[in-house]
Amino acid sequence: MKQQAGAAALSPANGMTRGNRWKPAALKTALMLAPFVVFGLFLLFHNVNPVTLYISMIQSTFGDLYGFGEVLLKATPFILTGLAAALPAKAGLVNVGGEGQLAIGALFSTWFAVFYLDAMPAALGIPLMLLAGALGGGLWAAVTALLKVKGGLNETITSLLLNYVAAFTVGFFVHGLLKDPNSFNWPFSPEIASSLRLPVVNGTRLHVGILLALVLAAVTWYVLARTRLGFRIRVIGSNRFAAERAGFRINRTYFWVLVAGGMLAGIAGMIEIAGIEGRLRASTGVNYGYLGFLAAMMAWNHPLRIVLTGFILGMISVAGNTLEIASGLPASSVHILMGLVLFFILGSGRRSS
Amino acid sequence: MMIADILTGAIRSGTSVMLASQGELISERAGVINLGTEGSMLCGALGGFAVTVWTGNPWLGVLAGGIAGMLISAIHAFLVLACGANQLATGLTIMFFGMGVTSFLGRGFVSEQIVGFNPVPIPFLSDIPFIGGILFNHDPLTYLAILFVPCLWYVLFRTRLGIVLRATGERQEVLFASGINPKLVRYLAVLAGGFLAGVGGVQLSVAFTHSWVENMTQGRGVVAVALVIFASWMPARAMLGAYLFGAAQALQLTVQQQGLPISPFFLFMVPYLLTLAALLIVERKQRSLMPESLGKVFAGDGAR
Amino acid sequence: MKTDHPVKPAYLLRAAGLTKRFGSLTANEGIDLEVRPGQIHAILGENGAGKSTLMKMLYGVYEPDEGTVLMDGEPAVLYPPSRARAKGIGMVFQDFRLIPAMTVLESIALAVESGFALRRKQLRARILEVSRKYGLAVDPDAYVWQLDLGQRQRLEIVKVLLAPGTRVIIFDEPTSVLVPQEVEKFLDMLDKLRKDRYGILLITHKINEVLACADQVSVLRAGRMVYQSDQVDSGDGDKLISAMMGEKTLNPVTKQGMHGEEREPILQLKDGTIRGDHGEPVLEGVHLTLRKSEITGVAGISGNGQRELAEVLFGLRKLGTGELTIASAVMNDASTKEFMEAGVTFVSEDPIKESVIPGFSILEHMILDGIEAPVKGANIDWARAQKLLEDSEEARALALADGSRRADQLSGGNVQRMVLSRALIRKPDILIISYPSRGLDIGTTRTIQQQLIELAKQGTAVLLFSEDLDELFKLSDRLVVLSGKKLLGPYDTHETDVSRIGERMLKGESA
Amino acid sequence: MNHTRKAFRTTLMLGVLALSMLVSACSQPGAAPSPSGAAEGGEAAAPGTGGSAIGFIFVGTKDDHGYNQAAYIGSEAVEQAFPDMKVLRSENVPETAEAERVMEQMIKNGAKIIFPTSYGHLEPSLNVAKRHPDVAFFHQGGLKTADNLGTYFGTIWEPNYLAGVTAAQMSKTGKLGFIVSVPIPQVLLNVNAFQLGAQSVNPDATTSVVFTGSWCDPGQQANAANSLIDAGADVLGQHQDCTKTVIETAERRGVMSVGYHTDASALAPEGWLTGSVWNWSDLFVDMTRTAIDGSFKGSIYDGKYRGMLKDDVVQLTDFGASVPEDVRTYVLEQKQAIIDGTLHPFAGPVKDQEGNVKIEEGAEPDAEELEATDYLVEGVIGSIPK
Repeated sequence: MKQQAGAAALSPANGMTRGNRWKPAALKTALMLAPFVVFGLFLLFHNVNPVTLYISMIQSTFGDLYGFGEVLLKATPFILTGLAAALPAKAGLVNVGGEGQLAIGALFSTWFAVFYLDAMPAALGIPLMLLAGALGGGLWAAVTALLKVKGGLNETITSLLLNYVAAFTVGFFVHGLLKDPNSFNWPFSPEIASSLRLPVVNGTRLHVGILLALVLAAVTWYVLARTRLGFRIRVIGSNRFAAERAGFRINRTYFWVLVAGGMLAGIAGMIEIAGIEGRLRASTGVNYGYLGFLAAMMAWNHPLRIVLTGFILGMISVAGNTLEIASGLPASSVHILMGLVLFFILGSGRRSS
Repeated sequence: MMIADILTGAIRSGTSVMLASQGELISERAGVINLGTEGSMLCGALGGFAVTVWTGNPWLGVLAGGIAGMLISAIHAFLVLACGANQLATGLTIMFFGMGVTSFLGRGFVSEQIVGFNPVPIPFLSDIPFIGGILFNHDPLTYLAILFVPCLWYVLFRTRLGIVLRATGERQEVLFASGINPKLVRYLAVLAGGFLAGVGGVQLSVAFTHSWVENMTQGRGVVAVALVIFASWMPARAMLGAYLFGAAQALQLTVQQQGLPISPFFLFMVPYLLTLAALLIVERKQRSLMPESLGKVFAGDGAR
Repeated sequence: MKTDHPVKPAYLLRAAGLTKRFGSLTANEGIDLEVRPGQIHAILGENGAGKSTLMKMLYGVYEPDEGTVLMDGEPAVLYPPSRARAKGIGMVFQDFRLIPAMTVLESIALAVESGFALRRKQLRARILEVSRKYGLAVDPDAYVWQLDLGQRQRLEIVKVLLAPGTRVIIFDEPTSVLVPQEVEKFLDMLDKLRKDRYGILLITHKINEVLACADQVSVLRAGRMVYQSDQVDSGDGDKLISAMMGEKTLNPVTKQGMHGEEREPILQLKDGTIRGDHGEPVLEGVHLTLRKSEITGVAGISGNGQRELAEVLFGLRKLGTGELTIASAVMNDASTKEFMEAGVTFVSEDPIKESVIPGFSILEHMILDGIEAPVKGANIDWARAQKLLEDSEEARALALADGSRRADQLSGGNVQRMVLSRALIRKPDILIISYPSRGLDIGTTRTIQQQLIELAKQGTAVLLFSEDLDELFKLSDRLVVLSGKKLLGPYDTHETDVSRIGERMLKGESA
Repeated sequence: MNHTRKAFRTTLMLGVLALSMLVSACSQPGAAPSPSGAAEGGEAAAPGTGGSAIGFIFVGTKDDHGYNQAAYIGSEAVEQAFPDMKVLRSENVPETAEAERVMEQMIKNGAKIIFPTSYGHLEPSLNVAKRHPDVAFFHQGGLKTADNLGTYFGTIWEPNYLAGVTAAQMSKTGKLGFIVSVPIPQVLLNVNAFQLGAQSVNPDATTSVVFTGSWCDPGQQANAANSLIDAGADVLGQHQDCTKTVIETAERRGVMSVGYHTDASALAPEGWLTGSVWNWSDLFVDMTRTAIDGSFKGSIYDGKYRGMLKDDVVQLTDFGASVPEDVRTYVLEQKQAIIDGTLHPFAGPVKDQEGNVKIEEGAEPDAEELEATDYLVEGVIGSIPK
């Protein structure tokens, strides 16, 4: 009797495991499609045909090189700020400060470009400007890191608060010390020298920044997955106590991982300036840090998957303009679509294994 | 005179943040951090404004705004509690989603006019020199908001409901033994938090500015979240923090009118820097006061 | 064979055929059990015999796979705990379910009141009444974090007693947190409860307690009831031991006496002040010397500075004042890494929390600290590391699981094995080890104890923290006692005894 | 580990894809989206002709009771005047390179005429204009032009001067308040005009200026309004994109206000005095027609066009009920004088706050000169944030 009961109890479980083989894939697909279905219903409600709209959205992003270039252009900062969140996350830290680190990176790179690098040849000037961006982002992250390591303050809170401080800092500079003297008081910096602009692909605005982002993603992945340094970072992230007891210098790692994250975000800021904007404005790169954080979340902080999730977010952002122009819906609708996509992805994820 | 003006301004502009921070405090006391408070405030601001437009009754607006804030926080609660999603990421998403939804739905309301809440000086009390003008010359929603703070303190520390709530934020497994479902408590806490943040939004749109403009909260929701930590999860301290924030904003304007050569951008930073400084000072204390399960969230638990 | 009394059952609770499985593991099989009013029923068993599982079924934490429970003559469902509580079952857990940030009164209100209001005055009066009646001194306004383990246990008991309708109380290894003198008081209280007709289930692995107080005894081994008796006589000790151990033969732990010899000191702490997590002094004026080839045992009620002391000796915590030297090098400001380089190894008291890295394999844990990581460029040579682990004698002696298994999926005992073999492989000059036998069966415990003795023989200075006085006396050459912010001793193991040490644990120097 | 490999492969593929596209694009210059065909043809088509759509981009929302609403109303006039053309609109377009993409998409959708309506859209417009010589751009407020990009604006300081005149005559305290965003020339110009107007009737009148740092933050606007009122101001003016909150707050606090961008008298039946507003409709329609006709080049619109009070591009709204007849008469006289050219609001001497003469006695600066204003005039309280 007992044995039979046990067997009976076991069999449905077996059925479950068998079903589980195809279920995840189907479930995943459904979860990817669901937000678009929900958003489609929303569109129908506003008398917009979702199918034609989706087609035009796809056309505008994949239809030609220009559109595709725009997606990659958008994805670049998301990938970098995503890495800025993911790298510290592997050490168990939550860096929500990509936003401010990007802004300060942009500020530093512009400052250097305008005051010191304007006469430099591209081969020297661009790398130096890149370094300046990384320096800025790194320094800004170092504030969070110092408060964490020396002051014991939680980095989530401080990095979040410092985003606002960073935005005002940029505001201060573009209204003051870094204001273009020829701008008639308009709050933006002078334009950087054309030799400092990143090379652009013909017929698009796409510049080499995306390659840099891809390389940095690959490097981040390699360091984390393959090297002893990465091993240490992961140990610290998984169990701080264990790492402490293994003689690792936790605080030192915390500090440098945060700074490295800040540098990645700072590089994103530099790319925005040298690749697209050409000058610093108070609104340069606004929200890119937060979206990068979400890209990292969607990718479970996996550096290579961030390339993919950054691309997806870039695609949705670019499609937003189509949405407004083609359907008359306000551009903000794309935030709704983005929110839906994120909800479904975040909701479907278990705690990572 | 000037000080009184600044303090009056502090209460005027700090009350929406204060309400949101009380809501966030409830949620965090139960162990859930909701960065989407910004989204809840926006939904509340719009919902409250819209219903006030339709019905002409600002009290119905308060109710509607609260419910709107609650509804969007329900998404947060569901994703975090039922799906195990990362609290910080979900909160951020709620923030973006709230911006999108409200600016979409709110388009028609930007030019609407309402008869919202107006200051009602309390007889006699408002005549007290100095204090009277600061404290007793506000709109009814502001009075309610201030009265709410001691009530919340009482509930948290003098009733069993408060004990249950706090226990949920500390160690939820303890509650199972008492036959209480901690998940339910968390749901309710997040919803209550969303409601209050929504009412905070209503205060901004229906009482303070009588306007709806997209993204009108301008980061006040995020400040509210920061204030809760600043306040070591104590209602009165959160109120103090919110009014400090309001005072910094008011001071900024006063300084300008005095023609002092201080960049407004530095003054804009003041509330944030003040919060950082306060965190640094109270750090030792606040770490021990932080609800245990919240500490796990901040420590990146589930962020991996 | 007992017969049922349909009219008025003589028992409060009767379980029949309880079985619980976890996957392929059968934790409990066919357990029959009775709890009678005014009687103490002791459940004896080794660690891992299945006592906890049984108790958790009776308290409704687990749902039995098979079997029934009768209460008041009727079948009763005890799952989940709220049902068990409603039926009058209370449990005093070993790991207290308490919230440090709450006061005693709040903790009790959470558990015993219902509804949303709180009648503080009334509740306080009830707390004081119960604590007077049973000698359970608790301060209703103290915060839980301020309480020592004995006080926390009393709080738990008050909670159970104040819960409406409690008639069966389960105690899970209650004396493990108590010093010998407190144990006596505890047994007195049990007697009062017995007189008040409570039914008591006492889970323990200490035979002398069973002999001292139990009315009935059941012995669990490997998930089955192997011995049950309605009578307990003082001469039953051997019977019970053999029932607990079964056929297993144990290697006795042997240690040669070495008293009198002065060995070379390697670690010295002079006039040290050690601070706690909030900067408060935990230990003051500490003088401690560890010597080569010597095991120094640290006795004391837990929470008296054990963790802090151990952390200071491994660079995890900065020494407040005083001087710490290892082989005459000053280590006051040294990092953990420098302590490791100076030959110190540390096994922490909570290896699951402090040593296990989720998602990492055993091998990766060994690389982390233990086996020297073989390097290939910037990378780690995992194949060679695996080989090194397989060749390790220490790992084999402790029957360490396969290196590729994920450590976070191991049982507590296996984690302990992993951590210990890692420490032993390092062959440290100084080993600081906390609670080595926690969670292990007797066989493994003895293996470990023997290994520690061997290690000391080869020259290692060992600092052994333990809550088991027997273990301390068996292994240590000298004992120190932590009590009241002081480190007392050292006392030569051969010149003192358990009761003298117990006295000092409780009362400090004045004893 | 498996996941890692998969993700790695995906990334690799993406990277290769991107690389190959880059390479192929580099090797075939000009192959990618042929910039509207006309690029190679040189003189092929006059900018603005042959399109099927007209694009408008706004920095804010269309119903902000302000800057964007004014421009939006202009776009509606264009829509009515050219029923065959599709009007494409995009709101909330940030003043960054983001705007370029929006304009590119509009061009892809058939637009040959584009109205970037915010100053900050100038540079992106210049970039896009360079890529699309066949598209005509009418930029609002810009100080730079290109072959196919002209700028237009209105001398809104003229009605603002009149608003200052009105305010000072109505004010009891002589303390006026002005709420502004950031210290750009147009903003400073408006503050100065307002103060000069006030001074012209009450030499002791002062204008306290408060910078909110943003174009539309009702919370800060309400704070600023309250703070100015607390400090004794009894007329509030403003230069914000959304104007509703300040006017309503003034009304609730029982002080007067002058409007900006659009007529908001309905918001303040008691305290509304008058306002300076835009009238883009006729101008927009005329500009569009000029471009469609192929006569963009050489027209008044291919450089910097500034519509004045006399052109009816900027207007002074009707007076509020509380403004008495004599004040109305006086202000309207002044208005006529400006239209006739007998009164110039910035006729020298004009001194800055430190007393330095910025405009010499007898000088009458033109629009271009004024649009470089970087100081506040004497009588303005508050400083330009640095």
